[in-house]
Amino acid sequence: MDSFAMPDVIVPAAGVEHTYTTTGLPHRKIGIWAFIGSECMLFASLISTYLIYKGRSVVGPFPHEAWTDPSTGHHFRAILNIPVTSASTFVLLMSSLAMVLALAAVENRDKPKVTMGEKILGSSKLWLFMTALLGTTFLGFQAFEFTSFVHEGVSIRTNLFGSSFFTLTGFHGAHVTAGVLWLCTMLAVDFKRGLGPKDALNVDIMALYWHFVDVVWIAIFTLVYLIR
Amino acid sequence: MTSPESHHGQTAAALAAQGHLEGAVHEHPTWSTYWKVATILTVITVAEVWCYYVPSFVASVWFVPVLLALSALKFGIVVLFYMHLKYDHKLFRALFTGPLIVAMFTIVALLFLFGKVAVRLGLLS
Amino acid sequence: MPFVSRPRRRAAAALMGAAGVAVALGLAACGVGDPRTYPNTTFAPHTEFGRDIDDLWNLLLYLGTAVFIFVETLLVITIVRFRHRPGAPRPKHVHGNTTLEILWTVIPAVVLTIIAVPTVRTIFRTQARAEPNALQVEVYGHQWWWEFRYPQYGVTTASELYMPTGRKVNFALRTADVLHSFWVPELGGKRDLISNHVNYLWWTPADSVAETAWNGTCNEYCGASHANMRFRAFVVSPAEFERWARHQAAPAFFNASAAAAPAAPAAPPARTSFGPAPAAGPALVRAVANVRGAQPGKGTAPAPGESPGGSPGGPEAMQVAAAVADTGAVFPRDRLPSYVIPAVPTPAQLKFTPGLVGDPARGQKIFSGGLCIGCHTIKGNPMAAGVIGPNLTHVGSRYTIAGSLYKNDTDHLRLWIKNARLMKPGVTMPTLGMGQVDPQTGATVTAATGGLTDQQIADIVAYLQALK
Amino acid sequence: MATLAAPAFAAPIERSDGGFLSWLGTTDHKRIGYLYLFTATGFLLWGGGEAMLMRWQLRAPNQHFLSAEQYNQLFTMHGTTMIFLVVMPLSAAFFNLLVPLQIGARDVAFPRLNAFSYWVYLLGGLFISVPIIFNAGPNGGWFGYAPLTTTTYSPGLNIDFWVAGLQILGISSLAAGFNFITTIINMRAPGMNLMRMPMFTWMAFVVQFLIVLAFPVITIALVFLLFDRFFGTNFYEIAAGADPLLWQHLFWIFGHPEVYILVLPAFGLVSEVLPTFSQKPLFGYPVMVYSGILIGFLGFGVWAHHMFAVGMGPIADTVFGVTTMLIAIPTGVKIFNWIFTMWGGSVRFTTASMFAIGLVAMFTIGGISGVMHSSPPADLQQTDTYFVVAHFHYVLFGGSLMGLFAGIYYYYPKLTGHLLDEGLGKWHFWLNLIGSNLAFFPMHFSGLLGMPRRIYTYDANQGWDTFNLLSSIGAFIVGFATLILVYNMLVNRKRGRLAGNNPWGAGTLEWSIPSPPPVYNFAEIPRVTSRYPVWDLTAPELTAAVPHTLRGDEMVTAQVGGVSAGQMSVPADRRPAAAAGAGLHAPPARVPSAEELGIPIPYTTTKPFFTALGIIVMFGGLLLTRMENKIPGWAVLALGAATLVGGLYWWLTSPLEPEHEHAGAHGAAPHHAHAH
Repeated sequence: MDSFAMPDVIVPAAGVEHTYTTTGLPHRKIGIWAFIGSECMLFASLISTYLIYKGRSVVGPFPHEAWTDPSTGHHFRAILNIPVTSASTFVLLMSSLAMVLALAAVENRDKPKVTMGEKILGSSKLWLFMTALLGTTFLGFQAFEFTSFVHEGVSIRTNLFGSSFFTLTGFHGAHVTAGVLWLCTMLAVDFKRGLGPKDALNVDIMALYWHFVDVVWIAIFTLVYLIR
Repeated sequence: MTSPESHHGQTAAALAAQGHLEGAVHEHPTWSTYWKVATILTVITVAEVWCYYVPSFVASVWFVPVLLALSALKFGIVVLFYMHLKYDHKLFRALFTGPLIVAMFTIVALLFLFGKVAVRLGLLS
Repeated sequence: MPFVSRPRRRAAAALMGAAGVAVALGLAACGVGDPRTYPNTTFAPHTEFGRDIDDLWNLLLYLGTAVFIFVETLLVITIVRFRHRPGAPRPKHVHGNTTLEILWTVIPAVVLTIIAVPTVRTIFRTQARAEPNALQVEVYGHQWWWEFRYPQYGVTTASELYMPTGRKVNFALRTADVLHSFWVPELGGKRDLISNHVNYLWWTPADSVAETAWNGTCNEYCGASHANMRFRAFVVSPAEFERWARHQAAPAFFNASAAAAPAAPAAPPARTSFGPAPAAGPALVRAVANVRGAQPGKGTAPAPGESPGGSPGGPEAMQVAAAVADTGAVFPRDRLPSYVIPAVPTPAQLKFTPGLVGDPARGQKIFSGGLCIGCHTIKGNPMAAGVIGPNLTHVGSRYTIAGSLYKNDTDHLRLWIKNARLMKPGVTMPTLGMGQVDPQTGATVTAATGGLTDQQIADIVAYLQALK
Repeated sequence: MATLAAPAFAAPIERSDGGFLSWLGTTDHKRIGYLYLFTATGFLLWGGGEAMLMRWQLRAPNQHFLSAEQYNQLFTMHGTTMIFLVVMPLSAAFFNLLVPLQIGARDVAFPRLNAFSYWVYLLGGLFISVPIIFNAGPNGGWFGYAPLTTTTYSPGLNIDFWVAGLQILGISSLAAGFNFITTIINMRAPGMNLMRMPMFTWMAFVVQFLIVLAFPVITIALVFLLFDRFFGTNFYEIAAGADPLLWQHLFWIFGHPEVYILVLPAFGLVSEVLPTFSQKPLFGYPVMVYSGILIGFLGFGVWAHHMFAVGMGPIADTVFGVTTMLIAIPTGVKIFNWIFTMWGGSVRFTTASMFAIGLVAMFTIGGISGVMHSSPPADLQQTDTYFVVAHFHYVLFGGSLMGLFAGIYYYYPKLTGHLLDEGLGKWHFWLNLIGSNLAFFPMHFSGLLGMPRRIYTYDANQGWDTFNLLSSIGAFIVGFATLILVYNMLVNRKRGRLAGNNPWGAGTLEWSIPSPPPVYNFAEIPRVTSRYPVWDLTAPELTAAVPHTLRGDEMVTAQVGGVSAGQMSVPADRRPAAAAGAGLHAPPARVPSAEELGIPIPYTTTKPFFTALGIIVMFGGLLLTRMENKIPGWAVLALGAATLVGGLYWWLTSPLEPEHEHAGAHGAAPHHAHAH
């Protein structure tokens, strides 16, 4: 304490150093959750638009009803392919399972693994790979769906259904694509130097993004595909 | 300067004193939880698709509410277990549910507004 | 002590300023309801719709003024009374006062409730369904002019809206292109015209306002000439309205029996129907052309009053039409308020050969054989059935042209046809004067592109003006 | 008691170090705030110039100074510029400058993302502003209503610049939003509870949530328009059955929260300025916090009040009318709390406080006219007339801008170390106050007397001439006043009187450190004991009633990295009352550098700049695809994408700052935000 009667500055906090965070939580995890919250509004806008325009297209083809073009007499069947999409939905759900297993494996890398089951479950490379593979499979389904729709006569320009459907599912597909690229980068790092508990945050953030993309698809699958 | 360990310890102590770590308990679900969740998700998905293929159910008033409820259930399960919101810091729950509520409200309001237009025109014309 | 006086002077200046604003406000407020000074005022409503809004407005204005005076006075008192004085002790640190804070949450809530209740009642009253026997007016917004159709009378007109007093008018509002908004400030609130929607609006012009005219505007930004999308609203007595409507419903001919009108209305529609014309488009033009080809010989101009064909009013209407061609079944010119007469100057560089005299018969020929009929309809000239531009039947009976931008007189009409795009930015109406430069394309008009000489334009104008 | 942030009267750090590249690569929140401040001021002159041209045209009826097309581009760009390039970035300047200082942090959570936000803003701002010089500026209004903005009715590049430009600017705002949310949640110094945060930081916090929730909606609306214009989709294609109200709803779901995005930061600044110049804490702090949150939340439930004339039906009109009225309650609470902050205080009339008082007075008028059109039937006579123009200029000029001006006069010394000239400031204030009222008050009359908005000309004999002439005179007075401000800022940037740490005798944390703050802000992270920690020190007897923990309950460690950080000194004349407005020429004292204190400082890096550049080049390429020959367009687009991806890669794979001296702590604390 020096001689001045009135201290000039705020008392520093004891022992608080440069890496201090208020909540004890990492910045980036707060950032990704804020981002996910923001994405909720993005997909809310897309989904609302699809639902608002549902049934407003002046020409077919339509998602759930067959349609005959009055000018050409050409018959279009209902466009949406529920069996294929159910399969792709299942694939995306399973990719989320693979993702949580990958995260668990990264977090528990240093734990001893004895049994074969433990070794399999504890392999972050396997589960990251599986996640990326399932994500890619989902994208494959979507590519198949898009090309077959275009083949059947619905493109993004055809009618309101086409525009809103392709834009909504396309935005989702773009998110999945970004996720797959992220997964591949992470997998490359895993192969290069191995991912461990200190990387858990990075994998956790990626996983949050991936699961969010999954829950968006859960909403899309019901609202777009199943509800007629 | 003190060692990193003691620094960390001090910081944590200071934080704990302020109650900052409240709710930050980090107990993770186990592998078996993950598998169980996956099974439940699959079952719900199968149920949803099954609903779609039962014409009498599609025609009933329950079709849309049941599908919405099932998908909300799936949504919730993934968010709570796979995204760890059930176990994670309450801050994350707030960061997600706040925007989600605004988003849901916006969707509902928009659907009301666009549905309402048709009804009103019917009344007036 | 100068240090003390400075803030006091400033506070005094602030008070003076506030007082000045208040006085100016008061002075201005006295006159705003006077339509002679402020012809588009919203403070002197002439319909029940306008009065409903005005009642709400008065409530809002009184409450708003009270709040304004209260808050600003409180603010001025505070900064004067609690200004810094040298040597004064530091103020006490007060952090809040729960009672006060509850008070200024509850009092505004009460004030807002006082506003909300009549608001909601007015919403439901003014948006109720219109009476079925109301006068139906279909309003179509176009870039940048207004089309008015009276389906009960078979009338289609442009830029000039006629309404009888004492009868409910139900507007069905549609747009042919982008969004517009329909507004006559003296009559009531506005309503937007939305593509793929039909909007409704109704009001009843009060009995007390017979024979006057107001301005209407487009209030939704709709592109280049949004500012030039105006119209006139005439309110007349029910009898005058009937006369006007029957006159407008009748086919229009110019009163020149000597002229060999090439196209008599040989096959007028049995019932003058103004159905969904926009959809007909070019097909209708072709159909009319075929009619002419099939009946080349019938070229006798009908004498006034003898015009064949039907209109909703039948023969009686024809007589009326004949009569009013001269007497004018339109709003009397001498009673036009000055504010409805456009004062918009024409572009300085646009000149017209002086001294030309137009021949309506020649004008009709040029009109019927030129580009005009691709866009304009004239009931009574079967050649002219275009639906892109305003319906020109009885165009001679209107006071304004070009979305009420210019006076409908010889000079303006001639210049308009010569180079419309110079007179009103962005319009579809092409530049037609020979040698004129089209300001949109930069191209010079030649004979090959359908250019017209000044004499030809004068003839067309004579023809149009004859369509009383 | 030994540890000190810095001496009280450090000489300002002159920003001559480093030159151009140091600015291009800066990640220092204060420097980025500085860039935001001057860029936005430049755009203020630009957008103000657009207003002057319009007011010259409208000074009298039937003028032809401007063509319809020129006027339409001007009013579109005036709105777009003032909203996206002036008020939001001026707010962002204060977020950048103040949020870390007010919460006791050394920087924002993601310094490079912060630089990225600024560069996207600057380049996107140029992208959207420059075309008007070539008569190719956006001309669909800032609201861009479809179908006017579709290629059917607007085939030119004008709207393309607007759509692409707003997308670009949205990226900037969103990135900043995530950044500041994280910063405010996670970088508050110990003791800085949420209910101790300065009101500006609180309002910034609310605004960031509004940004991250509102901007995705406009992004999607713009994506639809972009797809319609470039890829032939049908979202706003009338012939395909599209509904133009879709655009309007999506736009206003964004647009109304945007209004609060524009005004809440100004509210925050005023809530800082008024307590300081009243020498009294903010009245009813908790209520001010809750009302801010409530305004933000309700802001998402009132959007359709912009659409009462579209025919939504009585039920929707009622719901949105009533929610709009509700929002007036928290707003009124703020007004009264400001007045009662001054009540019983000792109000000093500096330029900053005069602007703050001006906001209270002017925003009240805007608020009252706002209630007037919350009533849907009444709004039918008001919407799309000059009455609405008057209303939102009272809100955005009398509200946002006057608050931001107050902030500039108040915080300029903190940013630069030099005070702005008070004499010029008062000229600015009075001319601004008189001019803005002369410009905007008559608009109430011209509107209610029937004058529509967005018209480039009007006819004579309509009863509007006098009001328009007054508005034009007022507008030019405001323009002149703004030039005084800019002159003041430029001249006193380095030559103004020295400010010292705390020239105004303020109570919040940012005033405890030198002006301008050293690059690390706080030599040691402070421990916060109350809402007005500086007042706790300077006038403890007065702050006794402030909820705060007592000083001295904390262990005080000694040295900062073994370096003596300077001396404490509290000269007698530093008491706030005496120091008011008096530039204090302090003896130069040395501020220790970050290296001396062992504080890691983020590297200077141009990667965010190049990443931002990639985005602009991509959109430029997209616009080029409208040419006959599509190859150059796609080539430029690919080039931009490559720059973006490359910039991002190098950005994400390079470290933010030198390894901390306690590198070992990173492994132990994996939550340290190392990347970004």
